[in-house]
Amino acid sequence: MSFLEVKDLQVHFPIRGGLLNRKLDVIRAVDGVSFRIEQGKTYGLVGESGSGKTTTGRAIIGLNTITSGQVIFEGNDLTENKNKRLDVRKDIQMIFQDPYSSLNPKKRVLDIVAEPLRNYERLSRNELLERVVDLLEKVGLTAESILKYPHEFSGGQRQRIGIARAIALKPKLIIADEPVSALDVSVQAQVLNFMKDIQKDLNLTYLFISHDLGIVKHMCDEIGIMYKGRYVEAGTTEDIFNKPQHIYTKRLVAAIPDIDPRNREKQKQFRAEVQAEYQHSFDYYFNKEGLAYPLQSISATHWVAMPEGGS
Amino acid sequence: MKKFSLTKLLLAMMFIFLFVLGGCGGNDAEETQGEEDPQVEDSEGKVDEEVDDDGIYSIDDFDPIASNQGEIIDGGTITFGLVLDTAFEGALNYNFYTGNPDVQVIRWFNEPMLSIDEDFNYTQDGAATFEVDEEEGSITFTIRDNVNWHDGEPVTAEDWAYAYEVVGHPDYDGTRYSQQLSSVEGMPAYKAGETDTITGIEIIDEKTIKLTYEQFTPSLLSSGVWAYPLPKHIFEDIPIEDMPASDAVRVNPIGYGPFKVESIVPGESVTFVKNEDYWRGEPNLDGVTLRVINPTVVAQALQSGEVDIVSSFPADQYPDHADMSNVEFLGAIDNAYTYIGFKFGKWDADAGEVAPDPDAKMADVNLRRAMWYAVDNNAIGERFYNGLRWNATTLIPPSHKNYHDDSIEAPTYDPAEAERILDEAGYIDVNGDGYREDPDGNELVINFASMSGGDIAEPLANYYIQSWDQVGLKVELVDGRLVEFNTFYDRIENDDPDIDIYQGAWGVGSDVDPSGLYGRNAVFNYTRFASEENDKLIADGLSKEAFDVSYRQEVYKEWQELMVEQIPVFPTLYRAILVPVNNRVVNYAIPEVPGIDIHRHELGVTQEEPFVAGE
Amino acid sequence: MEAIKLDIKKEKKAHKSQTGLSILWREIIHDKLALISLIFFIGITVTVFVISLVLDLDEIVRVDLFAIHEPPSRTFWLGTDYGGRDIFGQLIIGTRNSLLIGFIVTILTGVIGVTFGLISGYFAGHLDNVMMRILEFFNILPFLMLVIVFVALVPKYSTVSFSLIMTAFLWMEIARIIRAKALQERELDYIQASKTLGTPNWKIMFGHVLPNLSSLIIVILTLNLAANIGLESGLSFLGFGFPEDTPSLGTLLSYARNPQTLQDRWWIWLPAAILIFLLMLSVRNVGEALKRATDPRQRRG
Amino acid sequence: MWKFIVRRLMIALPQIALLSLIVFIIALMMPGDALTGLVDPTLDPAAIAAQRERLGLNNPWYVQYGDWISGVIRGDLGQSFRYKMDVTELIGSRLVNTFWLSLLTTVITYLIALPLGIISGRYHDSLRDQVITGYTYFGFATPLFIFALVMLWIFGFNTGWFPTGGSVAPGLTPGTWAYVLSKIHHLLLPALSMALITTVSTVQYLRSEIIDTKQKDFIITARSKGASESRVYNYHIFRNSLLPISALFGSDIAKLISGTIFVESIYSYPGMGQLFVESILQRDSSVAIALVLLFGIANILGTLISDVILSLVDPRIRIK
Repeated sequence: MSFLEVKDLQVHFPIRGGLLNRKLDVIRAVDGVSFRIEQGKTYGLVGESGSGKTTTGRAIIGLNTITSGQVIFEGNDLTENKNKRLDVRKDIQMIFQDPYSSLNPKKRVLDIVAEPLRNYERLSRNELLERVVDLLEKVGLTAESILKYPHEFSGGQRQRIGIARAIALKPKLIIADEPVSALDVSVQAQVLNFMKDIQKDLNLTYLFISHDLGIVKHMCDEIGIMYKGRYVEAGTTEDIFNKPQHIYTKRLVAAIPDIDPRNREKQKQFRAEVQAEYQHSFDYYFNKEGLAYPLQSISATHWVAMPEGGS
Repeated sequence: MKKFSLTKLLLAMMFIFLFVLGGCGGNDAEETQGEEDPQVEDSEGKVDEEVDDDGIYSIDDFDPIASNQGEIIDGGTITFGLVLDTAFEGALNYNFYTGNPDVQVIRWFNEPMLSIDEDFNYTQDGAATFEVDEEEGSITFTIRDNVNWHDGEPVTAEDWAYAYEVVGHPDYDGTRYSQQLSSVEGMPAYKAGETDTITGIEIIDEKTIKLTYEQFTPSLLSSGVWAYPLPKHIFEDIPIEDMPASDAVRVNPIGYGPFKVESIVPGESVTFVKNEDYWRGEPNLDGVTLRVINPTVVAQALQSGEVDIVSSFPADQYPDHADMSNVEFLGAIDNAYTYIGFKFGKWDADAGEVAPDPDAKMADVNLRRAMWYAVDNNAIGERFYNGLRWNATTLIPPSHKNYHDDSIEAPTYDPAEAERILDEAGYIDVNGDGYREDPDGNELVINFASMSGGDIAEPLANYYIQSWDQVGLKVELVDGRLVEFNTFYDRIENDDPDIDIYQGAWGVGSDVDPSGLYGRNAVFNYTRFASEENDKLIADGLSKEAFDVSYRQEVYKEWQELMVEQIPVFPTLYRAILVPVNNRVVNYAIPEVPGIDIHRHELGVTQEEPFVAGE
Repeated sequence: MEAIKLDIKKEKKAHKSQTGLSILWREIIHDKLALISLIFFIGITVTVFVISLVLDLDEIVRVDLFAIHEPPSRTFWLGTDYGGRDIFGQLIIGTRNSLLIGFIVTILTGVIGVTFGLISGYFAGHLDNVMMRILEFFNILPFLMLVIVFVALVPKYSTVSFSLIMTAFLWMEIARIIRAKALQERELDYIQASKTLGTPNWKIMFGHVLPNLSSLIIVILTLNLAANIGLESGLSFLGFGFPEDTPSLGTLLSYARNPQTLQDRWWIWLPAAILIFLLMLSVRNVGEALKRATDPRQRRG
Repeated sequence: MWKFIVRRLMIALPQIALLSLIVFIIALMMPGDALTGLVDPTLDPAAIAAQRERLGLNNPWYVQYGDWISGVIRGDLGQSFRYKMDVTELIGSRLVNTFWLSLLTTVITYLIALPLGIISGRYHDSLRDQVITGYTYFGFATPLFIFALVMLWIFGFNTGWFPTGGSVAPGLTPGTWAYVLSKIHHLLLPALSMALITTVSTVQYLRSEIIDTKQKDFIITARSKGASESRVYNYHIFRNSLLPISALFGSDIAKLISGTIFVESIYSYPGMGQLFVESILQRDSSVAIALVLLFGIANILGTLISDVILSLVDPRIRIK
């Protein structure tokens, strides 16, 4: 039994219109996604914006309605009924992309971090205070912070508050939706490293959603690449970065900037190759509607979306 | 015949008109819901009105006839202001109108067949003359030869009979089917749809009609006859139920009066031109313009000469305008009174008579008398109405000078006496809350209904409550606010148990017979009071003996005394009518005053333009 | 922990200064007109409420036949009306009643409108659709006429029933604005975050979204207050006001329908007219200043 | 486009249906029924009961509603208790008067609002603007009824320039010039009183709209391209600011309705507003009910029109 298993997840958004405001069509934001995550690992979900990665994350935690498919968390099917979802909600938490909008500007840090505790645990005022201060210290903020409002903090500090809030209930799975993309590059590494630290401390599992392969490479054990709601490739970090199979993955990998000047030439060449392949073999990798084919296993850990019978 | 209840009831209604105190809102706009047969006016003292130092006026200082004796110029037109804060309804026919405003319009172009003298009795001066056959109980009317409709057609006996056929028809849904019609023999059966002909009506020739009555009473000859012919040649093709809304009533109304309708702006104004063929002679004026004028702007319109005459003038505005230089104020005693009524029981519809309840809250005459003693109507008249209304004593107002008995001693303001009566009768404050309890020691709260409308209505009602409060009676306004006119009468008529006492007003018809208001079988006997003495006196007043005036006077004197003793209601105020007239107008008399030998065709002006008040 | 607790109290003030409400307050302080208006308004409110505690209503609305239409004098500071009743007392009580109605209606419409708008905007989707149809329906009702109809129908007519009738037809504008704001707000991540943290919807709506709309609500309600104070007087003027033993500014004004009163007895209606005028202006001045504060482009302070 | 209009209509129709239902319920709550006005105490109670039965007044409410609504659709609004004539006919005569009053008021409102709003917006913070803003400022705080009363007082009575009541001078023949002029003469003062107050919000709206537009990019672009100042205002800014104003038109209908109720009572102008107040005061419920229904429908059509205008002006609205 996997820690988290997503089976053929579909999330559709209706397009309404016409005289009676009927459902005319659907946007298939997530169109048959399956993956599993092992406990304690970090799973990266990568893709350009609109690829459905964020929707996948939100669907797992319940912010988006699942059209079909299953999300099985520690053996419980979260899609089965709502009550069960409530039970496991405290085990799954989320870190949001924008630390500015994800913290209620009218609330003090104390209230923000205490929110999940108040929902799930009956604590006295002092216990609560203690816990919050504890959490803040864990994310590297001082106890005085609790009476401040979000706008009094920098972006990085805010994201730490967001993390403190997310870990308050000692969750098992954290869905991190582009946790650092809104931050300055200088702060990014700091936050990422900090996330890694607490992962070890708290035995956390991350579903790490990002469009930045560089960060994903740094953070993740396994990676899934999404394009237009479907997987194009999935595998270990090793698989993806060293043996990209799908042309889409290759292009992503090729686009990673490499600061090492020694590799510059090699990089340039690789890019040119990918570009060339992309030009002539696009139709091979995508079906008529420009969508990816179903995944096919090419190794025990590596899957690629290929037409039937492709290599 | 004597099919009692219904007939009697109708009889009762004969000389009454329901008085509407400030019915259509605004300034005491008085609306008579009935025929306009007014009363006599004693006006010997032709003193010019004088302003007392304290701003209190007396109706004795007014005259109902314009004093202008100037020389009448040829032609000219005047403007008549119909004082109303709404539009007039526009049912411009005696057989179909519902409210007094319409009558004010109709009077200019039509008139009843019969005229009356100052004792309310029919005279032989009208458009028709008559002969009475007391034995047979019939009257034969002869229409004058020169009485013609405005379109030139003669007014015929058939037209007159036609009015009876239409108003008495089962399909007729108006409000004019009254005692005046139903007392004619065979009328009730016709109304019920049992017959197609009315046995009591006989057309003798083109101009002669004979009406036979089921019961011949003294009341008949004082406006007991429906005297409003309906031009058959115009109406016969219109289905009866469509008549009230027809053009013949609303757009091109027709009559045989001194003026003809030229044009109508619905609800707003009517222009009249003279009817050269008027049977009394050609009118002096070329025409008359009638327009609705809001009570709030009457004074200004008079000052500027915008209107020459108005239908009535709000009494509360009088003190400020008494010295208006370009008009003369005419005045007369109104044949009406306001009163406080006590509820005694319910109307028994099956029996067609009132059913007094001996256990009613107001059943104790001492309580009623004390309440009469507790209010200071003189002060109300002087303070609220500047003397233009004054303390009333009996239920026959002084406008009926032959019947009003001013020697009767009615209770007047005396709070100490009120308290004494209450103490004696056992109304004592036992629980110390400042209010008296009833003789059994139960809490006594008297619910008082009063209607909205007149300007003074609200403080007046509050004043009464205060006065009763002062003698320890707890009186509360029903619903905590004044009740709108229609709702008010709805509730009073349906004997709403939430109402113990109410303030109302009655117009007394030209005949003094009170059976329609206080008779056992009268629906309008809103208090539901009845007593045997009362029944007897009312019957006596309508008996054959009562054709003798002095006998009748004696009966009604006794009846007035009885009412002061038994107090089913107590009258509060008598009132004056004020009508300002521009100084250029000659030969105008207050139309509500009967028996004045001045007719509208004689109306004239002394100059082309109205006088304007000097600054 | 004791130390922290103390800190909470101490620091509360220091940090509050950055909230929305304080911005509103700052704007008013900076706008002299608004400040004067606010002081005036509060002054009038406190005055009438305090004085009316001392005044005996029964005595004021007592009809006195011997003091009808008295001009202002030492006994009757503002003269008397046609029932001989003291105008000054009526003015005080009347202002209190009018303000009270204004407040009640404003608060009730606020509560209903905000709740309605919040629910509609927060849940969006089908519920929003249905609720918007309801709101639109209320919007197309001929407000004034229905109020008049109900006023005529209600048997016991009091400040409370009057306020309820008014409220029934006046909550829509607030609901609409709040709903639009809530629709925007619900898309923000902090709302999503609260959901993932297991906070129930009602708590998110009232505990999280509502505080973020607070300054907006204050602005709308202030501007509405001015309009609501005016409404009652209009109805009284048409003859659908309170009985005279419940004086209000509208009843006093309605006496002006009598031409004599309008021309010759200014003391009856003019003070009430001026007071209404000033109250409406001052409330509006405050409201406009608050509105500026919520619109950063126009902010002064 | 047509799709939007059809959709919008499909919202309006149930609204009208619901409105009629509510109006009907109110009618049931009102004291008295179609018979109350007709009942004569002399009539036999049994006959009255039979009449009630015949008129269907004893039927369950939904049957009565069906009867009533089918009458309404055929244009039969019942009988006025007071006027004893068909409500349709009664209202018909008043409708014309109110229509002209509303039309003239609207015309005057915009005649005032457009120039004032434009001047105020164009030269904002100038003396001219301050004068205009001052007017709107005080106009806002002045209750319509007080203002109308004062206008009547000054221009009706003291100067005598305008008539103080009615809709036309007596004795004129419809269709003649004198008749038309007299109508306008009677209309002018009420319309002006109403317009001077109701225009305030439109002026304010236009002003802020123009000030807003002034700072928009395309205006700055137009200016930088060397367009003359008057061209910028007349062509760009005015056009852009006018469109939202035209959409306000629908809500103006609601304002007009309450406005006519006040103004018509003050000027004794025989229109629907005055009729309404009368009918309520006298419990002429069939008339009152019919008027509520008609004004409600007018409101619905007003919002419909303004939504359509808005959608013409701003295609984004349609997508909603």
